[in-house]
Amino acid sequence: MAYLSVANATKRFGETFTALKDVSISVERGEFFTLLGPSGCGKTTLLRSIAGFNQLTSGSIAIEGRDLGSVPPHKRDIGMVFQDYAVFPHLTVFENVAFGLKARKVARDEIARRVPKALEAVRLGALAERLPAAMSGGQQQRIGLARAMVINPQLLLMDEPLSNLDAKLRVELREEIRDIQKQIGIAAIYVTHDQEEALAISDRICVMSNGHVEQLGTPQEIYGNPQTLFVASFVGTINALKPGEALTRLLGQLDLTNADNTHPGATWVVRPENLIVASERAEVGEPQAEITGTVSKYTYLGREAHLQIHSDLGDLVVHVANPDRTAVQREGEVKVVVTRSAVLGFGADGKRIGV
Amino acid sequence: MAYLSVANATKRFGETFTALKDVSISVERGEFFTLLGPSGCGKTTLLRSIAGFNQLTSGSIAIEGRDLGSVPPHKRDIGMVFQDYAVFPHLTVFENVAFGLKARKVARDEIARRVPKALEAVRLGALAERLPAAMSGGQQQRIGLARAMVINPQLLLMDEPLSNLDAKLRVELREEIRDIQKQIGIAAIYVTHDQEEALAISDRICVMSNGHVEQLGTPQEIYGNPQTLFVASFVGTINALKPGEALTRLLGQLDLTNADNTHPGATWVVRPENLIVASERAEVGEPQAEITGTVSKYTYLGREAHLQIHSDLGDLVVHVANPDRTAVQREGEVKVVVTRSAVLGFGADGKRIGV
Amino acid sequence: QDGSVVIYTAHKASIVDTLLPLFEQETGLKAEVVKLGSSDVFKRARAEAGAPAADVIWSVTGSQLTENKDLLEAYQPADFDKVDQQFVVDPSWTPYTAVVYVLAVNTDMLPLDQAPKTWAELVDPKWKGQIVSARADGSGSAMQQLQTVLTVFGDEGWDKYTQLASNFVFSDSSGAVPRFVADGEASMGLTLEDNALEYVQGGAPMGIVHLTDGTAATPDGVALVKGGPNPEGGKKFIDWAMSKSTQEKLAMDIGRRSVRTDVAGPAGTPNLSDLQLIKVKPLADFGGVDEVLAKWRTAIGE
Amino acid sequence: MPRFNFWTLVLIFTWLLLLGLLFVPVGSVLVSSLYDNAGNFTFANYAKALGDERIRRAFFNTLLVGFGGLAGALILGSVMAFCVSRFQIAGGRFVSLLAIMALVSPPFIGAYSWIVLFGSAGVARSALKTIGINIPTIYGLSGILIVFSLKFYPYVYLMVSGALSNVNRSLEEAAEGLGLTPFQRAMKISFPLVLPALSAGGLLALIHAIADFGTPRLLGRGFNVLATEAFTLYSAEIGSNMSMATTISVILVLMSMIFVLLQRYMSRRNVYHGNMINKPHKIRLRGWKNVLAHVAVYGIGLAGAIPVIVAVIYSFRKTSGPVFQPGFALQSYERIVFGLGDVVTNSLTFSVASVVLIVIVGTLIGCLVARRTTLNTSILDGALMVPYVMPGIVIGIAFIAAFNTGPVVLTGTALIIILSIFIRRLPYTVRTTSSALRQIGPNMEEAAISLGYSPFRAFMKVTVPLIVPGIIAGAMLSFVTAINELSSSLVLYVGRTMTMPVRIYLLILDGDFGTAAALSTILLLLSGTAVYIAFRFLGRNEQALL
Ligand SMILES: Nc1ncnc2c1ncn2[C@@H]1O[C@H](COP(=O)(O)OP(=O)(O)OP(=O)(O)O)[C@@H](O)[C@H]1O
Ligand SMILES: Nc1ncnc2c1ncn2[C@@H]1O[C@H](COP(=O)(O)OP(=O)(O)OP(=O)(O)O)[C@@H](O)[C@H]1O
Ligand SMILES: [Mg+2]
Ligand SMILES: [Mg+2]
Repeated sequence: MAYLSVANATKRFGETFTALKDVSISVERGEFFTLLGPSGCGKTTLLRSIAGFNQLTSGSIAIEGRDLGSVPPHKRDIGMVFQDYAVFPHLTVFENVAFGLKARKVARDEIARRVPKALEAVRLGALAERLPAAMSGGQQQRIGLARAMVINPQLLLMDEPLSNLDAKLRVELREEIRDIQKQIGIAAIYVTHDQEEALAISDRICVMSNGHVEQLGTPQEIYGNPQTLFVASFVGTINALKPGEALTRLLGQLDLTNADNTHPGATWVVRPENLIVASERAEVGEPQAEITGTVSKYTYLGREAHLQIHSDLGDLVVHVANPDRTAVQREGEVKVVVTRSAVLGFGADGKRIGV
Repeated sequence: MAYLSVANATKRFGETFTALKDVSISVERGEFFTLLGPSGCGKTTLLRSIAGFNQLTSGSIAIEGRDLGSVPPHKRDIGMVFQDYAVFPHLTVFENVAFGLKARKVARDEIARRVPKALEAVRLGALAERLPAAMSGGQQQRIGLARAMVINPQLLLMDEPLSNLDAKLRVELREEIRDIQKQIGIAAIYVTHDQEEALAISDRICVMSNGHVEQLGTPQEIYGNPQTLFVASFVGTINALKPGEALTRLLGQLDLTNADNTHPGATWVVRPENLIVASERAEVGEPQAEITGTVSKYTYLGREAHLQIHSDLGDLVVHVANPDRTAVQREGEVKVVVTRSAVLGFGADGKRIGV
Repeated sequence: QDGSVVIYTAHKASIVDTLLPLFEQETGLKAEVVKLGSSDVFKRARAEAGAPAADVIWSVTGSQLTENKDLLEAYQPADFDKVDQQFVVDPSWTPYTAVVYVLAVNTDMLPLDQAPKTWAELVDPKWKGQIVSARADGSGSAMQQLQTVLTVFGDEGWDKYTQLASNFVFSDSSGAVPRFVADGEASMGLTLEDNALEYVQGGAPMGIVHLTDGTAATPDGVALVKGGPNPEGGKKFIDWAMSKSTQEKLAMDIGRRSVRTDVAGPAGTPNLSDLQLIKVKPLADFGGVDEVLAKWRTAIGE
Repeated sequence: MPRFNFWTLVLIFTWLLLLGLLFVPVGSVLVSSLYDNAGNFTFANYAKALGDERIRRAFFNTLLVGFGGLAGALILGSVMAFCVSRFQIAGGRFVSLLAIMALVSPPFIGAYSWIVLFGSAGVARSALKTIGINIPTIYGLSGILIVFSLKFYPYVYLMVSGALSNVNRSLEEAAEGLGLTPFQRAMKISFPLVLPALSAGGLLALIHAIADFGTPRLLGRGFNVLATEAFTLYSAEIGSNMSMATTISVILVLMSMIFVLLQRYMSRRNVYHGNMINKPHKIRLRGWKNVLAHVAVYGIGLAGAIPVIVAVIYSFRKTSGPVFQPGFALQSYERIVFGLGDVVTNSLTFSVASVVLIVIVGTLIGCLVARRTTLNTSILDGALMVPYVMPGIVIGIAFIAAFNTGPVVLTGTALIIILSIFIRRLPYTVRTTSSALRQIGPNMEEAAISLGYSPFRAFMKVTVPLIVPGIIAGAMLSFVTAINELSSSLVLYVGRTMTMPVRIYLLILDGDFGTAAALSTILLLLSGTAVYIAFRFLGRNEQALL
């Protein structure tokens, strides 16, 4: 049985606005579970409901089968990182982090041991005696994170805990979070708007949109096998191929005509990194096709570059890895190779077309 | 002459803590200028000084050569996006955005035209009549952005304006920002913790650390030609090669022995994406070497995968593009190719070694 | 303006409302009244001494008038010869009514026949906590009673008063004494006759005892303010206040004792001549205000 | 810079105001404590006061009742504020109304009502005795403390509940998430965060408790405090000693000033900006907790309103002379009908006029003090505390002395009463405004400034709307206290300018409790209506008043 299970959670604000629609998820002990979705899709609402700060309109939440409906938040043994930090302004950094430990009657010397460790973990060791008002946004965010982690809660709820940190620190901290979480075997629910982060850190991801669950699965499943058009376009980027003669011909070359015919109004997409700017064809043993177009924009991104290519399948974006090492054509006519497995189809209802 | 110039700006908080040390930057009209740096390095402090909300301890700020020292903030014609949003809680979304226009005595019908446009731009068109209290974190952040952009200020200051948004929306919105900025030819200073974003969007980037400027340059310069070890490691990731016999041998193979000898205590690094897991050597006409190691960790990230490889040059991270399309070895012994230009050397003072 | 007289008074509102219309009718003058507590009248007058606003001070304790005679202008009203001379103290003011000091008894708690009749009985420790009194350092009437005790007992005065004081509970003002008695907060109270009379007439379970070993009667007075804006009007007012008709009204309708020898006391009260009135010795005889107050504090145990 | 000019003008204006209406008049009175009766300069009064055993005891008693009353007011006020701002209380508005009504307890009637109920022959006490419960009388120290707690808790309640409803909700949730029970959370997070408001409310309670002489005089039974000493010396018909009374007043004022400065020192370091967006929810309690919360809130509210309730009931009792008779009648009302219109009109015009002045001037000064912290404004802030702690009667006397002759003659006018109320109540609005302002982070204003609003306009457009509830609450407090103002108007009134409290006071002096109660009831009705209108005015935001 799942450690935490949310069943058919619905939350209405006021009369009309439904922030959560029939959401069901379950999280195992030791699992790192991520809520991913666009701004305003209900991630915070769901997290707050689990913590007990929001009353669900309907549905239930249970930990180890025990319904939480009547358990007040302070008895749920959760650690929560708030989107707006919620750092106690009247306490120093140290006192902020020690706060939850004191509530748990942890011995003084153990507090004196654990707090500095937690502060080190979030790289705030040197600022222990400061008051939050004299700290930058990212520093305050880290106080909130240390405060929630130090108590080793049964359930760690994190609402965009790293949004104001640089990539370097983010990577370091999420490794810390993961390590601690795995080590003491607690369940963690992590809210992020960052797809890459979600893919990198999660055991499972729940992609939400507009208050409902779009897809629930491992990072591989979410990225590699998106079940809806929304997931495909939200996690990673896609090129939607422009319907028309050119598309029909392409699908023909890739042996997909059948699938297209049985799904009127289908959308066919391909990920930018699955388009290969190359003269030679890929070597894999599957159908492939060539698209010809002209480069209309070149964007340099360090480890990779993006080419925007104008073709009769629409404007296509192509990601090129290591632009510094490989000579990339920045202008003029190019050829782009696409393989059959790189092309994903979605029906008019947004659901994936099995091929 | 530069449009905005900050000269030798120093800001001390209290007696001891120096948040800005002798910072000098200049921004041209129409330029998109980014401040990039780790949490707590002084980005917000610099931005607030430019806006006039912080008094510099020493140094000066001028627009078009006119010193701003005695110009109060409201006469500086700036649009500012605050890190903590600073949305007016008593005004609806529409009123929030219309706020700055009213100060400029913009006609009522023009307000009625421009505000909805700005709201559309940040994808909040449907929520115009809501109060901020009923909105999610990311939505509030977008109100702040729309509010600052709609007034077409001479100087747009943005403090992590997209930190709470998902990648998709971030990309969309930063394109919007850029478009508007270029179109009306204003200068923009953008604070971000996101290296990729900085590289993607900026005309020039100023990398800060600990209150001082590390490097100032175009994205290419920053990423491809980092002048300090800090910049190299902060923008993108690096593998620092473990000093020892293996390193000496490698540098020998790459014709770098000389440079190493003249810089005692130097650090040699290579970017993960410049390491190639391959059987065949790269075709470029420069010295290259091979490192042998075993895979110790494999992380899937969608468009790419990270391999951690244990070798006698230390643990190396290698980025592999398109792991779904190419067969990546996930275990056992691998060979990694490195070229001479991929290896960057930094002296004991952190400065780049010219080779 | 012309024809209007400004009067500062400590009279009750109800009395003012009854009497003043008569004044205005009879004299054609307009009266403008500022009603204040008896001690506030002079505070006010003194603060305004530079440019006095009042013409007349009406019905204020005689001792206070004497104390502040520098603010007053001597005036002898028309009927001065009819005033009982025992109440005349100082030429700066004219006695207006006589105040008789009595013991009020709550007859529900203490039937009148069991109530003490003399100061000597009141001293008995069995009345501990049963006698309400105002504080001598706040209320002029309480001071009068103190002086009465001192006068009655002569050399033993302070001892007796000390014993008496140990039976006291203090009220916040002299006006509150009969209310405390009427409410049953204590069974007896040292108060003024007219105050107690009001309660008796109002139907409260209250009886009045005139102590037989010494009852004090002191005058309230009326006086002209020095440098007031309308001295002529002020004089007319004093004449009116001392007139027989006004004094009769005062005694009959309001229940206060007249100082005129030709006006009888209020209904239901013994004649002044039937009471064991004593001539209370002035404070100066006991060492002056400060010394008396100091001794008083010792006596009440503070 | 224009902002500099505007605020500098306000600053200069304020200093002139204080100079003209406070320092010059009051200073001359206070200086009189340094002269003996013969007019020689001397410290003898102070030496005497300090050397006097009795005054020393009064001094300690003052501290005792001050802090005892403070403790009670803090407990009652914060419990009530917490329940009302965090839980759904049926009839929450009514409770607030009760608290405000408790402030309208007309002078002297309050303590008397307690005696009526709990005196030796008190109605409630006797009733309890018949069912075998013996409770002690209300007299003595414990009685004073109970009455003070119930009398002054509304100050704490009004200030704290406003602040509590501005605390960032996430902070409380964070604490709860970390495992604190709601009670612990309130103690460790909620109250520390509203400490400025809590201490401001507490200060009001403390200052009123040490300045109140009516209650100890009536209930003390020999328990003396500085205020009663001063009052006795001042008001004694015999042996009154103005300069000694002033000396004790000065001691009292100095003592209050120390507390004022202490409070300012304490709360200066604790400025936490609320988050105006993420405001706390009110929880619906269930079961016994719900019952408990309601019992607490209504218990405190009703107990505090007892004097008022007694006064209302007594106003309808049948009377004969000063004596209450069984049964009910409208006699008391009939007796006040004569001339009622004048006093009502006077009371209303004076208090409305002074409140309008207070709100305008007070808000400006409050902002000056909260937002432009310079040495000058800090001194100003301190100076403004003088009328706060100055006994009204001293101000009244000073006004007469200053405005009876000389260049400005105001005695006998309505203006002098309005000005005296104005100067006495001004600090309240300055306080409430500046404490409301301190709740709002400067970032909102900065946002507006960045959008091109001058600091002044940014302030008007953003900050003022956000503190309007605070300002209105302050204005209401001022109104309620202004319409009840007695001590200075008593000295300043003339026949034409008599106000309701003055008339009530005089009726009480006459022992005419029934009539006084009737007039009090009308006063109550007026105050209540004003408060109700304020409620309606804030209609969509009932939290505002809490
Ligand atoms: N009022 C203050 N008093 C003392 N130190 C301060 C104050 N405000 C900021 N600091 C310190 O100054 C440094 C720079 O702060 P700043 O807010 O500019 O950082 P930042 O670069 O914006 O960081 P972040 O990305 O986390 O927002 C931080 O180390 C912070 O702790
Ligand atoms: N109190 C409220 N009343 C009405 N609607 C609300 C309220 N709080 C949130 N919402 C709406 O509910 C939706 C979900 O909000 P939520 O805060 O859960 O979003 P989120 O997924 O956390 O977004 P973000 O990434 O921007 O923080 C949003 O569209 C928001 O506008
Ligand atoms: Mg959110
Ligand atoms: Mg910052």
